[in-house]
Amino acid sequence: MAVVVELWCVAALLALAVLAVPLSRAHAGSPIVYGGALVLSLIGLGNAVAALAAPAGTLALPLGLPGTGAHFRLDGLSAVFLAIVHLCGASASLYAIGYGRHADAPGRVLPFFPAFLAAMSLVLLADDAYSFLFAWESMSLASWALVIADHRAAENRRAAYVYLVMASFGTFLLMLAFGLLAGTAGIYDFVGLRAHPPAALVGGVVLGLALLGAGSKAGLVPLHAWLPLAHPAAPSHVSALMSAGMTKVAVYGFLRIVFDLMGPPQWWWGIPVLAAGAASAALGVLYALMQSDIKRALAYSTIENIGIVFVGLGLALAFTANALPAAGALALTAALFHALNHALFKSLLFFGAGAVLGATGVRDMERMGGLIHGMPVTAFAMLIACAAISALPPLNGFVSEWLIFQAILISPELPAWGLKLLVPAAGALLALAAALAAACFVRLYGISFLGRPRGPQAAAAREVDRWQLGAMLALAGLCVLAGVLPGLVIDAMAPAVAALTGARMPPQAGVAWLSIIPVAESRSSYNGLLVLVFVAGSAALVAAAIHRFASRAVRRAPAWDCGFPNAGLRTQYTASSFAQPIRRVFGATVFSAREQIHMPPPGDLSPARFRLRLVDPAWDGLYLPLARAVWALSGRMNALQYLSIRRYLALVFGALVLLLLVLALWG
Amino acid sequence: MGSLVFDVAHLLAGGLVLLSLVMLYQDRLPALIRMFALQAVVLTLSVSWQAYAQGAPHLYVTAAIALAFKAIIIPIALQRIVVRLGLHREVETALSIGPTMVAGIALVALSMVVMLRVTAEADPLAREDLAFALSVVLLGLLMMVTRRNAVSQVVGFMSLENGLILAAAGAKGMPLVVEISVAFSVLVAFIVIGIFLFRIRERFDTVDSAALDRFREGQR
Amino acid sequence: MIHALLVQGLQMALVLAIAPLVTGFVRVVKARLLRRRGPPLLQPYFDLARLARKEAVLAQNASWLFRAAPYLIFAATWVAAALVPTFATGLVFSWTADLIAITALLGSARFFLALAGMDVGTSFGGLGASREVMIASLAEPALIMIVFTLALVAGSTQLSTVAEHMLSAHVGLRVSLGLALIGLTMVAIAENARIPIDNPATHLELTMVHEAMVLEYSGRHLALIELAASLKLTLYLSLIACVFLPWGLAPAGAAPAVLALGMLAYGAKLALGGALLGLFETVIAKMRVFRVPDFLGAALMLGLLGTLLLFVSRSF
Amino acid sequence: MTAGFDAASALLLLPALAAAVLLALPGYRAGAVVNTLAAFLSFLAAASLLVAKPEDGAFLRVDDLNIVFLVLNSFVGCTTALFSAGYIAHELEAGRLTIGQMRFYHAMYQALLFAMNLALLASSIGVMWVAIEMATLTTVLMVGLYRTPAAIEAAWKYFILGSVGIALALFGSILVYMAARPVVGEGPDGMAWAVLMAHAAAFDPALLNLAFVFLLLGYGTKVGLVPLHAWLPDAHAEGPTPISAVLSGLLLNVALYAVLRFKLLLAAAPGALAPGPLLMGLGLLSLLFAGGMLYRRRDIKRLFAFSSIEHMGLIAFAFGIGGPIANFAGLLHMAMHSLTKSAIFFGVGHVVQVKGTQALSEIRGLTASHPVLGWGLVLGVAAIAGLPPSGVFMSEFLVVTSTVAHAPALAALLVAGLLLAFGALMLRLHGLAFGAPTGRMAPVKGTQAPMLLHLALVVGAGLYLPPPLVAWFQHIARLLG
Repeated sequence: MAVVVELWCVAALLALAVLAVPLSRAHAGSPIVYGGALVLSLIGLGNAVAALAAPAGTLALPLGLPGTGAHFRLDGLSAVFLAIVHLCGASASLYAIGYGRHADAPGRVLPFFPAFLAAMSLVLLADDAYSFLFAWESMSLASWALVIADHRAAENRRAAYVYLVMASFGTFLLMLAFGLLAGTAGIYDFVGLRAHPPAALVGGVVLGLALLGAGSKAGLVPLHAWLPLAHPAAPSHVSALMSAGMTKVAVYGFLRIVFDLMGPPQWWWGIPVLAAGAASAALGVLYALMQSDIKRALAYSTIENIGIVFVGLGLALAFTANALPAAGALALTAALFHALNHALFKSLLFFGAGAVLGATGVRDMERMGGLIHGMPVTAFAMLIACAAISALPPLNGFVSEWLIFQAILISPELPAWGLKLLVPAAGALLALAAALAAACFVRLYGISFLGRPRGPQAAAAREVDRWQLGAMLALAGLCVLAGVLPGLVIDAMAPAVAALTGARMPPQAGVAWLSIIPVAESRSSYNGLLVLVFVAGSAALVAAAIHRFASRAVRRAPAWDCGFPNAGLRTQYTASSFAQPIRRVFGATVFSAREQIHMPPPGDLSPARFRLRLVDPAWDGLYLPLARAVWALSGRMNALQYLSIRRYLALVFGALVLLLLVLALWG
Repeated sequence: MGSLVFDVAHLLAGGLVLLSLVMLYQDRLPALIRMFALQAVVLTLSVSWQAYAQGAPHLYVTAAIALAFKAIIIPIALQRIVVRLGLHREVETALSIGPTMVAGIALVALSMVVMLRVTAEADPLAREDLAFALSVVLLGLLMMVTRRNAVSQVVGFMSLENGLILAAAGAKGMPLVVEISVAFSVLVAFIVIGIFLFRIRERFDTVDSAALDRFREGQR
Repeated sequence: MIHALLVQGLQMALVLAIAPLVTGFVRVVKARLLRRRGPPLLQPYFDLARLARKEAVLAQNASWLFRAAPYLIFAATWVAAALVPTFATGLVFSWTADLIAITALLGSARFFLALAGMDVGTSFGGLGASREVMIASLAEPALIMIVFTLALVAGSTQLSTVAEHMLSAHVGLRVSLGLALIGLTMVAIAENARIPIDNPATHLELTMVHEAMVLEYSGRHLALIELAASLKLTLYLSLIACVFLPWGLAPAGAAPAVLALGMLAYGAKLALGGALLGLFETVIAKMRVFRVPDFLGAALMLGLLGTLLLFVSRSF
Repeated sequence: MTAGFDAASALLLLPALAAAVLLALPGYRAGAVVNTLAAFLSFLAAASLLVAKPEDGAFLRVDDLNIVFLVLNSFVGCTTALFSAGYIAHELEAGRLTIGQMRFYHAMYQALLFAMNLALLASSIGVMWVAIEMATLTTVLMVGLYRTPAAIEAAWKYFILGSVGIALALFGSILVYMAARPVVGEGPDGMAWAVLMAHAAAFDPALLNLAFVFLLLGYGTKVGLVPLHAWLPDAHAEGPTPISAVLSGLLLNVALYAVLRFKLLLAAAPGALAPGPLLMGLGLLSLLFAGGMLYRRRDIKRLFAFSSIEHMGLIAFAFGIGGPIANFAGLLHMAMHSLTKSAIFFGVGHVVQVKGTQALSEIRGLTASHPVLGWGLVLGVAAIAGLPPSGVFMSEFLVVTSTVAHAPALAALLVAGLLLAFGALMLRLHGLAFGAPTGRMAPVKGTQAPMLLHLALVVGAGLYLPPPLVAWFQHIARLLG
């Protein structure tokens, strides 16, 4: 049975984690551990893909919560996410065989990497509340250990701390949600919970808790502020795994609770989900545009993509609640598809960032440039990833966004007014996010890979090893494949979608020319394969024609200097100057950007200084005030620990008198 | 048992409460210690009366302990400490006498109210005794809370303990009363020895327990 | 089938063939309005031929991306333009990409153009790319919202279906469509680097956007990019014509005579659009770059308003 | 006499005998060995209770409730003795203790075990009271062992507050007797658990209420519930670390056991007030207060002392909610807290000896300088903070979910408190365990096995609880109502 195979994979990964402790001292330890993780992830991947259309398999073990036991279940939804996670795991392992060789302290990474993979799989397999939260929190713990792997840098410690607290916050909220679902009877297994859906009001609260709990893990605005700290702090293959894999597990958690355990949705459930998703999509990418640290920019872009996924989920909820199951299936498929796509290209992007980091030693884009010369293959793979995440046809990112737009276009059929007004606004934000994402990745790619090197490290960068290139090229290939053959993916996800929404998209397998048709052919259709063929064909055609009939001569010359000779490297656009127009459009309102330019008076030869201050409003408006409040409160309370013995006795005395008074007045 | 038994017990217990209030009123240590010795004597009488009334000879042991230990040995020891540490001046109270007395009266009232809720099925003797004992306990605690001085806190604690012994002796047939009184004597002895042994005055310059807390090193 | 393929092929060839003509026509109109004689109508063809024959001069550190980009930009634009019905609906490959996909194809072209602008590492390239993505980041959502409006009216994002729906009598006059027309025109102006957003005839650093990005291109590469720009202009004019002036479009499987008629109508529509564009550009002044967001923000709001009106009114 | 009763007496005789021997034994090495051995034998005796459930004796009583505490206590007592052997040797080398003090220490250790076993085994509330007082006194002496001003001051504070608590508890016990006397008659029967429980329904409810107030405050002082907690941090910080481990791991439990006993009694009397809300209130207050206090700690042992207050609050809260799930969670949490907290104190003991300081700001990067110790501490703190894979996670899961079902608003407060404490513990942990190491780099002396053993048990419990243990806990949970 598939679920047994998956559990054996988990067990083997855990064994590998234990084994990694002694292995990390050995020279060959790193390839062995990553190689093992690669093989296990591939086995799991194959198993999950095979389980996509299979009936759900369950298994109960006498572990975990007494009385309930540990229940595991592998159904369509789990299989979709297992496939995504294993895909991320396999590619990260492959990449790390090369990348992990240069780790300073392998002992702090090797044991936790397989454990992290195992915990993620376990979340997806869990079929009772305790196992689910146990695995969920273990996942946080393992990834926390990876975030703090480079523990000597103070900012990493801070990132890890914020991350762990936020992870725990999310877990506690989910615990509350499960508590509400479990009710006084204390039903913890999902089978029982499914049989007892909560009352309407309780359901609303559970939805809120699940949205906050799973959303904080996924990085929804405004709880996202930990994510851009934590994801980049880890080693790059782990960053990829966190951004691409773990956020999907969070999405799965939301799906499992809200779509599966809570019975039929209420009409308004889509509203908060849609609003949070749209806000995350737009704000996430705007933040990403402002970052000059390449990994931070990627982390913020994760927030954007999670926002897109949640918009899809919100639409699916709204449709399903309002008796439009087919539309719900379309929205849910779009969300799942986007989750897959994001896993693919975000892994690839982090791998690329890791390769750059390994080759140059810098994460700051302002010190990169011209890497396309030294690292052509990496640059090629990154180009595909950047195009894919910018939702450009014929790559995969476009397909899922297109499907979500198609779902939005069905929404006038929704009866409720709130949704009617919200959905187009969400659509506009989504379109804005897509366009800004393109801007963001033009900037990211253009500044770091194109132009001239902005520093000696960038100039000396050399291509990375074969393992890393292999992982990157494989993912790039998958990005293209998912883009040109989306019908396969949609059909593969159909069983999972059907189980949650009660409907499915029209089968795509029989459509001529491998097109995809979300609703009906007269309404809309798209064919990635033909777009690719047409674009490639016409480009080839015109190239051939020009080379044949016109000129093919090439001459190298200095760049045109507009009459200003000796244009130094500093005259290039920088990451922050590239973002300046957009910063001026959105910055003042969204993150109170402040630019200070210190221009020396004429005749003064001192350099002009430019300083930019950006504030993440979630950090300044939510995290910091809370932290300050806790600190101030603890300061107040702390005074109570320095009283005299007499005062302590007075406390005891006071408590006694109070209780006696209660007895006297009550009794 | 006639009403005489009840009246005598009542009178003695009431005397204990009264003495507790008087102790609250004292603002000089030597006088406080003397009042405490007097309270111990009254306690001895009360316990002896209970021993007689209940026909429980072992309570005489408790009475003897109370007399020997609390009415004689401890007061003498405390007196010595006071003299040695030069404390026979005013008692430093945290709360001035007036409010303390008001609080004391309120506590007595509170203990009465609380006890009155207890159904009358319980032995009336025990019930009244308990009300007084509770008053003594609360007043003892009040003294510990309102005095800054370690010696007067010890006295407050012992007065509290007097209330306990009163209650234990009043509980007819209660086992282990003697053991408890012994245990408490040991406790009190520890406290007194503690003050003596660690020469808190020498080390901290004052027996004021607030000073102990001020002593702590860079915790803040 | 053969007929349909023929129409599709004809359409591809047609847009490619007339795109420089459209550009030239607008230039002539503008010159005449300024009482200049202006260049010959066919000047763009001569320019393209001349550029194509010249050798390409590459900056010393230009990468493979720089050389590949013109082909990709051209191909993406051409494919997009070929999918917009010009003289006939029912193009055989129209289901390959709907209106959203066409928008995204143009986005792909822009993506590579901006990257190419940054490849050489001069300040102009970065400047142009930076401004271009800023403009696009507003123009694209505006366009998507307009697409939403159209799709909601027609119940489809498939351009052929939209055009057929517009042709049918029961559409009538709708406020949303009016808003969409204005919005689409504004987006078209911005996307084609026309006045008041950008000036295709300037090389002044303060105002350049599109020209700054292609400053390093020469020879055949420049020719392709120029041709792609012309194609894009043609595409937008065709789009407006197809959606808002659908009269004369030959239906699927129409007889050659009807096709010819459609082609005539198409020519007339292009001429009208080009003339209006020339007129507009002549009477209006160029905007400061940082006024552009206001302009495009207005377009975005128009699109959103149009969509919202539809969402609300359809339930009545 | 059955074998079980022998085991129960052995639990008292062994430590008493050992205490006497240790007081006489001159060499400290032999003392440590005898101490460990005696503790181990006590553990075996306690474990034998599991196999052969004894009958009630005249003075001693082994029932389902105290058996848990006995086994747990004697186990932690045994491992702590093992840890203490290495710890004390180091203290002697460092010159912080003399041979004489050492002898005294070992004797007191066994005396403490004796007192605690007696408190748990006693069939009379009076004997239990005496035993708890004795346990308090012995720990007072141990806290002041170093004779530094701070140690003496901590002992003093502990002593005074503890004495008042004891007095209040005694008054409560007398009141219970008074309530029982009209029903069960005079004499020792009025203080025997079995008799009390059997007749509780007929007791005067008002008197029982009053008694519970005093007992809760009296024994609550020992449990360390806010606002009665003030002695606890200082006593943990200034005494020898094995005593900190014993205090947190054992003595608090014994006091809690007393509170639980009386809660049972009250629950059996229908007219009396429900003790649940009181326990929940104090528990929640402790949790929230300790959670806030954790942030400003500068001393590593005080930090974990406050964490003990927090967990005691959580346990009290769980028992306050009541019901089979919450009671089960409370028991489990108590066991897990004992194991984890003592493991943490073992680790802290090593850390303090290695670094020569208790100041948090001077301890950095332990995972880099002392991997086993550092990661052990990380695991321990993660476990106590309620992260999986530890049994604490399971008990917190059960407490939170069962609270939500009964009182959602309280659940929100509870979660806020837990999160508050979590944030503080993790804040300190990041400083302790990570970053560039500072201070002395001396290797760890003494065995780290007790710490690792405890941690292994805690992690194991999070994954798998043996069914007999579960059945047993569930049985007690039902008893607790």
